[in-house]
Amino acid sequence: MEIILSAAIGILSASGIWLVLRPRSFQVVIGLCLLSYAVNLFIFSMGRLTPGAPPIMPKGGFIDPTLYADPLPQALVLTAIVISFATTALFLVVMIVSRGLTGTDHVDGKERSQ
Amino acid sequence: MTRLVPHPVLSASLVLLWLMLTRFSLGYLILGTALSLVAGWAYSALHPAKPRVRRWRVIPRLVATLLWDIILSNINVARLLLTEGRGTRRSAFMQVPLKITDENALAVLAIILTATPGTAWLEYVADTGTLVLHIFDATQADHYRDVIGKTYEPMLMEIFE
Amino acid sequence: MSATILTIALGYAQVALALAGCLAGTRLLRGPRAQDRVLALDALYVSIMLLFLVTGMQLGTAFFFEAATVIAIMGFVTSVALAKFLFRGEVIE
Amino acid sequence: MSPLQAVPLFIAIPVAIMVVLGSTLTLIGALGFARLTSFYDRLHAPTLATSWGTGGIIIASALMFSVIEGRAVIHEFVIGLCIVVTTPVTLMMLARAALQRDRAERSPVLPEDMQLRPQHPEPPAQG
Amino acid sequence: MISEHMIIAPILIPFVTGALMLLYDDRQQREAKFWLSIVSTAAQLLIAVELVVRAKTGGDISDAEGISFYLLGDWAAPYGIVLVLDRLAAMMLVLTALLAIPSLVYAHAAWDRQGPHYYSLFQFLLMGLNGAFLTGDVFNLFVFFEILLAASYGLLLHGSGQLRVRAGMHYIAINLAASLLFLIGVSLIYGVTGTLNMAHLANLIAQVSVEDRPLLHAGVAILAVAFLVKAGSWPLSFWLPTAYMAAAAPVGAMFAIMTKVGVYAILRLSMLLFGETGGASTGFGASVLIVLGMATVLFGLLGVLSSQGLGRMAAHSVLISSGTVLGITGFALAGGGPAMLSGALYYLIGSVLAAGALFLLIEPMNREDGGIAAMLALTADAYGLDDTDLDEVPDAGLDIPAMTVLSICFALCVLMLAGLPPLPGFIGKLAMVQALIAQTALPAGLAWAFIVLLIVSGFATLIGMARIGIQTFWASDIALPRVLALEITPVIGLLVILALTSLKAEAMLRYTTGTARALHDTEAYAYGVFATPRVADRSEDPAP
Amino acid sequence: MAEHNLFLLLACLPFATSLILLTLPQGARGASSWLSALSMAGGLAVLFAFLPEIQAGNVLRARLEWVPSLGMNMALRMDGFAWLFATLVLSIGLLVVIYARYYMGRNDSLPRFYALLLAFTGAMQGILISGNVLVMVVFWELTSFMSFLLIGFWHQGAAARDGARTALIITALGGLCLLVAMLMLGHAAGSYDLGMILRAGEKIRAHSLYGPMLALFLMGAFTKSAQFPFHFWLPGAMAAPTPVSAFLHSATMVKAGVFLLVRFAPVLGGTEAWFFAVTGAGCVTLVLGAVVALYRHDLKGLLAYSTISHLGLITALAGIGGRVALLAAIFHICNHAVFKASLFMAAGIIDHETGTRDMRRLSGLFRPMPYTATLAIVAAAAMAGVPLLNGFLSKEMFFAEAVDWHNGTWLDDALPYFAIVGSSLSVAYSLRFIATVFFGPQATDLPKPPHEPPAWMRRPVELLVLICLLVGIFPALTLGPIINTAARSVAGADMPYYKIAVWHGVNAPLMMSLAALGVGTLIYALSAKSISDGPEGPFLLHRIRGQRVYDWLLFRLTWRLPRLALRWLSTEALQPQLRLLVLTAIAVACGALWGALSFASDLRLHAPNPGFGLLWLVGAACAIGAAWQAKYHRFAALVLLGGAGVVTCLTFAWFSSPDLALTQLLVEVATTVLLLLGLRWLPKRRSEIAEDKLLPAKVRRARDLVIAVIGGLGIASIAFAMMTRPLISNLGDWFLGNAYYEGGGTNVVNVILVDFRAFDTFGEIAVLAIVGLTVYALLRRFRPAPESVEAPDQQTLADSPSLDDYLYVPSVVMVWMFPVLIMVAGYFFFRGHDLPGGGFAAGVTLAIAFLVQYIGTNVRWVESRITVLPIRWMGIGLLVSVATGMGAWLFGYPFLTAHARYVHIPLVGEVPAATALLFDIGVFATVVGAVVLMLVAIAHQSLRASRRREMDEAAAARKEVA
Ligand code: NA
Ligand code: NA
Repeated sequence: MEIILSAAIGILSASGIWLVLRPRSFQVVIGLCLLSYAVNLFIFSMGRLTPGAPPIMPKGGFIDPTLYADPLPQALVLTAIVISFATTALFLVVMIVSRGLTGTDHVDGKERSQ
Repeated sequence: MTRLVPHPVLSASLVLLWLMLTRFSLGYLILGTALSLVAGWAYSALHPAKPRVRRWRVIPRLVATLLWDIILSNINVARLLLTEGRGTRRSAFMQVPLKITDENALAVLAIILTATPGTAWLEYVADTGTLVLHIFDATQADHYRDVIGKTYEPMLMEIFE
Repeated sequence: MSATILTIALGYAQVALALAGCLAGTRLLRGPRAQDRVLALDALYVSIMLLFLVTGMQLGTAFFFEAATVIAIMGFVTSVALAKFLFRGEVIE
Repeated sequence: MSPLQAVPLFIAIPVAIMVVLGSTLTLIGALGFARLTSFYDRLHAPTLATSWGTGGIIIASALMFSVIEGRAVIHEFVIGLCIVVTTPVTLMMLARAALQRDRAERSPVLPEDMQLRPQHPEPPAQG
Repeated sequence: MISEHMIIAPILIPFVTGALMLLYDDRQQREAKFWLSIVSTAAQLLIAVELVVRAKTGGDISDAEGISFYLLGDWAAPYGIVLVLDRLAAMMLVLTALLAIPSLVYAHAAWDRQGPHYYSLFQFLLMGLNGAFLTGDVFNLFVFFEILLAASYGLLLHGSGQLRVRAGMHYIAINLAASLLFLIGVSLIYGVTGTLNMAHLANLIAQVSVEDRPLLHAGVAILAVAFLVKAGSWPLSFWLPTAYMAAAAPVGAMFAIMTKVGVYAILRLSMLLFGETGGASTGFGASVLIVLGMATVLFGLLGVLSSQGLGRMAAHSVLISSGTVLGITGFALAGGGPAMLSGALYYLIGSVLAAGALFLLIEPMNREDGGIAAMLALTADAYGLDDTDLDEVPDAGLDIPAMTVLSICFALCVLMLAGLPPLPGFIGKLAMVQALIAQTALPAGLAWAFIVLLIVSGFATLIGMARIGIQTFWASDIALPRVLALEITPVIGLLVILALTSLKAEAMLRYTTGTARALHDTEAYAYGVFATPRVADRSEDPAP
Repeated sequence: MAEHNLFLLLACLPFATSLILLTLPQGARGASSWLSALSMAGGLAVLFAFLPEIQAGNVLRARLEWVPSLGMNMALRMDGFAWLFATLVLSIGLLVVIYARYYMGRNDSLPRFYALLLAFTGAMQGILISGNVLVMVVFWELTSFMSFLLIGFWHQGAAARDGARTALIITALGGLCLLVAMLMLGHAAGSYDLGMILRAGEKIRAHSLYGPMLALFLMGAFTKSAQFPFHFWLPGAMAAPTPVSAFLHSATMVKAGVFLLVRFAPVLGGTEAWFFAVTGAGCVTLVLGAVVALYRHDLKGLLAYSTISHLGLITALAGIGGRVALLAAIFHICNHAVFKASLFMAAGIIDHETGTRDMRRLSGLFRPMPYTATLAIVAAAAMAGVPLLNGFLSKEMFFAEAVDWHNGTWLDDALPYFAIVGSSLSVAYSLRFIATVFFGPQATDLPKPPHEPPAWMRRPVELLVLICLLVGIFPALTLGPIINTAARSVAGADMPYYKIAVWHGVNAPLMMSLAALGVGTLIYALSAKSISDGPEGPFLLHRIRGQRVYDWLLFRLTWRLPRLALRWLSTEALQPQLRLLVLTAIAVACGALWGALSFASDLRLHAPNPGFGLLWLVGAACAIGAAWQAKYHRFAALVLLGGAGVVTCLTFAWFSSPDLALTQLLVEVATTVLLLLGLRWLPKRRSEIAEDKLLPAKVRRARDLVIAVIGGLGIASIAFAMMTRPLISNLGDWFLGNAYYEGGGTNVVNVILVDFRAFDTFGEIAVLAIVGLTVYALLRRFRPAPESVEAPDQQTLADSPSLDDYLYVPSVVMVWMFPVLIMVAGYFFFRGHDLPGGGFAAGVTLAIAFLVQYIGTNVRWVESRITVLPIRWMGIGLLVSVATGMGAWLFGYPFLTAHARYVHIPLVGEVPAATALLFDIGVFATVVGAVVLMLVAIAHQSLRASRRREMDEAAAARKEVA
């Protein structure tokens, strides 16, 4: 599983990086989304993988923390998801506003000069 | 009462939905009721007119027919899909003039036709009352025309109009 | 015995659903038209929702249920928005 | 102890059957979806998953968890209900979009009588 | 009781003000919003001053050599999030508030009408800045960074327009990417050490195993890249001049402190983690910081020389100051001793205030005829569907000898940024150079190279600014611009503060020296957090 | 004590006066000149009060603490040298003030002029009397700055601006060098106190930094005193009003440089390096300045180069550094100040009264202005070193030093020749000045008919010329004692009294003087014609002018080169910047990990699940597909992004994070709709970009692909290394153990979010609110691209059904979903603390519920039925959450301290009641507000566009009717 997940993180990041380096603003938006998936998975994986044991506790009794998934990275990812949602939205709006003002969807607001 | 619970049926179904989602307890019931009231008001803000359901007792009959139809068409379509390699199947477009015009009834009909594999609702042209369907197996065209026109449409008209 | 039966059945179901997801995925990638991709995404959503349920059964936990519910209730919003965009060129007007 | 072992055999068998049925139908649907050649044909394929594909699995799930938890667990039916209610919306909106695009392009996929919207029998006279 | 919660006030006051103003009507109650903002910011200033006093003398809640801690949610460190007030944080809080008030007043001249919700965004920016300075938790730092960034996006784009939107897009894209790096870094640190609390990290770092240490270093290094972007370090700073230049003047003024947040984070974390108690990691990254600092100064210097407009030049001068402090941080990390850090901190205060003042001067200095109304009309609603915002064209102009006042203010800014006497720029550079000459721990060549760069950068600033100043004040024969009292008063205020900074240099240097020493001595910070008792535990003890 | 205060008064008086002057109105000419003159006179009075002390050889001190920790205090120190110099400055300053009162025109603001002049005087005086070398640098830079303003006083002219800027740049550069030099000096001497440094000469000369110290010090001194090759700023400075020139060239500014050389000669001097550098530069400057002076046609230009030449002489003396040499240097400083001030004033009078300074036009002025001519002739004679005038005496002393003093170097041997050449040229240009301006035929084509100036404009010149004569004839009676005191204070108290006499007998210096007079006359006689016809400079040399070299260099160094460098070193395009960011991150990570990254010896691996693997095949393919399609098939990319997203959700769920799966799914829906809403405003790319197929584009893509692959590999391997490491004890363990007992909830993630780390959540909702506001604000000013203002293509098709028709049936179901989604939102909200869900999930759900209504119908339909005020929701949400947090204060707990307990309600039983729930309500409301605000703000653009279309159509229709 670890191999699959790290490969997944790698592919998501590589696609994201490639897109972020592209000249069209929409490509950058998609790239940022892919990168945020990759980073969320990355953060998540920092707590190591634990299938089938969500950090939802019984009411009372002793708890062996090694049996449950690490809740902290999950909480961090939740915050990160929210923030990246917000910032993606913002970037998107800036993108369309820029498209309107500059007449091109190139990230520099002008086509590459020859 | 109407002001408080503008859509009693809706609110009741919502409470039921709530109880399905959670587990039954008095606390949940109270909470669910409160929420369903809020949801009911919200709905009535959008849709002050109550959809009138005239005959309740038709509903179980409709559901039973539908379930049976779904099973049959599942088998039918699965078989066709698996044997399609033989290339005998043809699909077809067909137009069905509808008598019902109530939008709720139409929605239910759409649900029925979609839940039944083999028929796909393509478009309903409101000003002509024509329904355009796509059917997976062209040979079944008449069957579907019958089912819609003679089974479901009357039942829906009974319920809604 | 029952555990064995269930394990086999659920294991099969898992692979079958994943495969279904995969097939939807190929359509998602191949298209050819935009409507095919939207339909494929919808199919992928459903496969994954079913996979959630099956995996939940396999592990004996109900914790997959919320995610499945969200897909069931809200998955259509994505598809509807995409479809409306195809039809009208804008989502909200 | 795996929770699966707590399921008695007479429940386990129907559960297994339903699960296999549901997933198989879904798989068949997906197979068709991948193989069918026209969009309108493909439109039918996922409904296998959203009808009895989903149905089988939610019934199995409800059955199994009811037994494990010793009470009626029916929240799965919410899923079923929602799928049944929302799938048509998706499909009909998508289908109509496809229809419109095909009509605009005069696509050969559509037969001649489908190239135009069904017209009103007597077009309303201009006032 | 109030004093116990004073530490969190710099975060909550702007938050509450910002949120409250969302309930106000944006147009009819703008005046009220302005006054509310002023009151809020003034309160922040007062509290920040009080906190400085506390940091100097030791707090009354828990006293670890002047460092006070605030356990949020009453959870003991390292489990909960903790706010840490030390000399450095307190100083930055005061600086923020000092910059904010003039900027606010200035904005009221016209800029707040360029778009909706200016004051709320402004307060949120303050919240983000203050939070970033106060928090003692790495992930919480991320959150505050995001707050201040989000607010800065909003403020940068305030008023829209092609230039701003284009610059804003670059600014946002790069900062989004940097935020992702931030997350990667933080999570790697958590993965290796299992903690997010800075003090806890400082305690754990010496014990990290040999196999884990490279991963930890990678995490911190990636984190540092995120900070370096904010700090405007070369080669990650090309976006900065355009963005700062494009921003509305009062926003540009606030941006003067934005780079310093990045510098602050680097300073804070590197001293805490890789200071003398860092075990095998001691001094990690010092040489990189020195080199980057020098490269940044060089870049800023070239930029100042080659800029045609004052805005770009001001932005590059911000880079110079940022690079200077970065480089000195590197030196301090490499064992250069607290004296130069003290000078750098003092210099930072002066350069932030001066850059702020300069940004406020840009627009009045370049104002063509048409004045503010024309500027507002330029950004009015595109469709003409909404009621225009031009309901109240400002008319608080005072008939002041604009050129004279403007030129004096400009000259003072130049003196400060070029490091010429008698302003703090000179004293700060003097302190740094003295310490660099006197230090023995570092290779002399590097230190001398840095000294030369410091001097040359000041000189370049002088050349560039003199060029612009001569062009603006001497060579142009346009009529005197009309300058509003609301615009010029904040500038004068900032310059008065600068003058005081210079006059009270000794006291301030004493403070910064204490700050630098505290930064070098991580023990008080690293262990103080854990000694702070929860209220719940305190109440269980029989009260003494 | 009184003395101390007087001393401080002396230091502050000019600055204080300057400030007062600044507040005077423009027209206050009389008041401002009186005030300035009184200030100067007051300073002089103070100085004369100090005279007895000074004569007694005492050093006066005063001290104000400024930055003691940096060794920088306002320490004032006055010895004989400083006293003499200060007196010189103030007295000439007084004369300049008087002169300027009549010289400056009606349009000039005299108060401002005097304010600058006094501030400059104060700064100059500060250099002289500061007792701390750092403070000296402070004043040093201040003189640079003030002289910049003075030179540029008539800034309407380009020459003034350029001259001012050149002066500023050169002297400020020197000042910065001097600063470093002083820092080194202080470091070597262990103190910045001038007295201490003056005593630490040996230590300093032995210090390892002596070389650089000397170089930097001389940079400072030479730039200020206009020594070759930094001389060129001084002629440029004559663009200043003449009173300023008179002041700068005589007693101040340039003299600050030589003051410094003389002052520090005992400390830094005495070495060969010093001698060669200082005397060498001095000699070159002496000759070169004189040569150029001879060739200038501009009166002030001649005087300016003469100043340079004389400064060379003083510098050469300082380089020699012996006691007598220093005394001679001091003496010449005074003499030069007197005659040069008078000459400049005379030149100013000529300029003022004739309207030109060009010696080719000026001629025969003796007749119309005989008094002025006489004065100028005497002063010029002093400059030429004619006996019985002061210039003669100090020059004689220079000759004596050149001949008598030896250190055995070649430069030493060459000194007499330099001296003779310099002096001869000095005679020549003085002669030229006198001969061309005052004699010959009277010029007729002058801009103004020449006549004598107002009497008070001449008085200062008269006084100065009188001094020239008095000192020249009775040196021992006039300046002798004080010059000796000054020299003693520089060279040491044990220096014997040097008697300055007019007549030393027939000796080598006298012969040299006579030779110089003769040769000089000869030179002028031979070259007069060719000079006045020739270019403004000696043969060939006029082509290589310092100013031009400087301009060339300055332009290259401060404009062309930086711009070029920046073009190479930076970029304004986004892509390279992002590439750099990625590369930097890769580089630092590699730097930390290269050769050091190790995987755990016992890999912690879970057996791969085929289903999971299969779905990630889809996920990865979707990611790559999205990357592939995003350029031309945005819609496809968007759908593929959705595919990758849903597989990511699956992963969260699979590895035990139901909350994450839930939230990610919800956000996914919102994001997709958002992107779609945005896509409406990105017009289709009509044609593919031709350039894309070309090789450079391919190379760029290949390079980025490599970067992307490396980045992906890197992050994947780091992730793998971390995931397979053994579990460590961490904060998560504590949260697991304490969530229920301490936080009162079983869903640990939620307890973390609303309790343990609620502060993060608190910040997170702030981010959401801010972004919501920003989006809203930005869209208020939205101008769509022209191509997308029109309704989308689909809507303009001939056979297109209306929106209502399209949504006729779907909208029914979508409206049905509204209450259902509200229930679901409530469901997520209330179970959050114990099970997956929570305020955020609930908020997004409710927002989607609204969204579905907007999609299912249209904006007007929805908004005529329900009013959502998203900004209100946000405001209230934020306030609720902060109020909950602050509620803890009432009970004496810190912000956000949660309180959880079970409340017993009859019939219902135990109900959990936690303040965290209240906090979550705040989160919920904020999220609803922010998400709805963003979606609706974008959605409204379509409405605005269509409203605009409708308005246009209506207008067109009206037009048609009319
Ligand atoms: Na169907
Ligand atoms: Na939650």
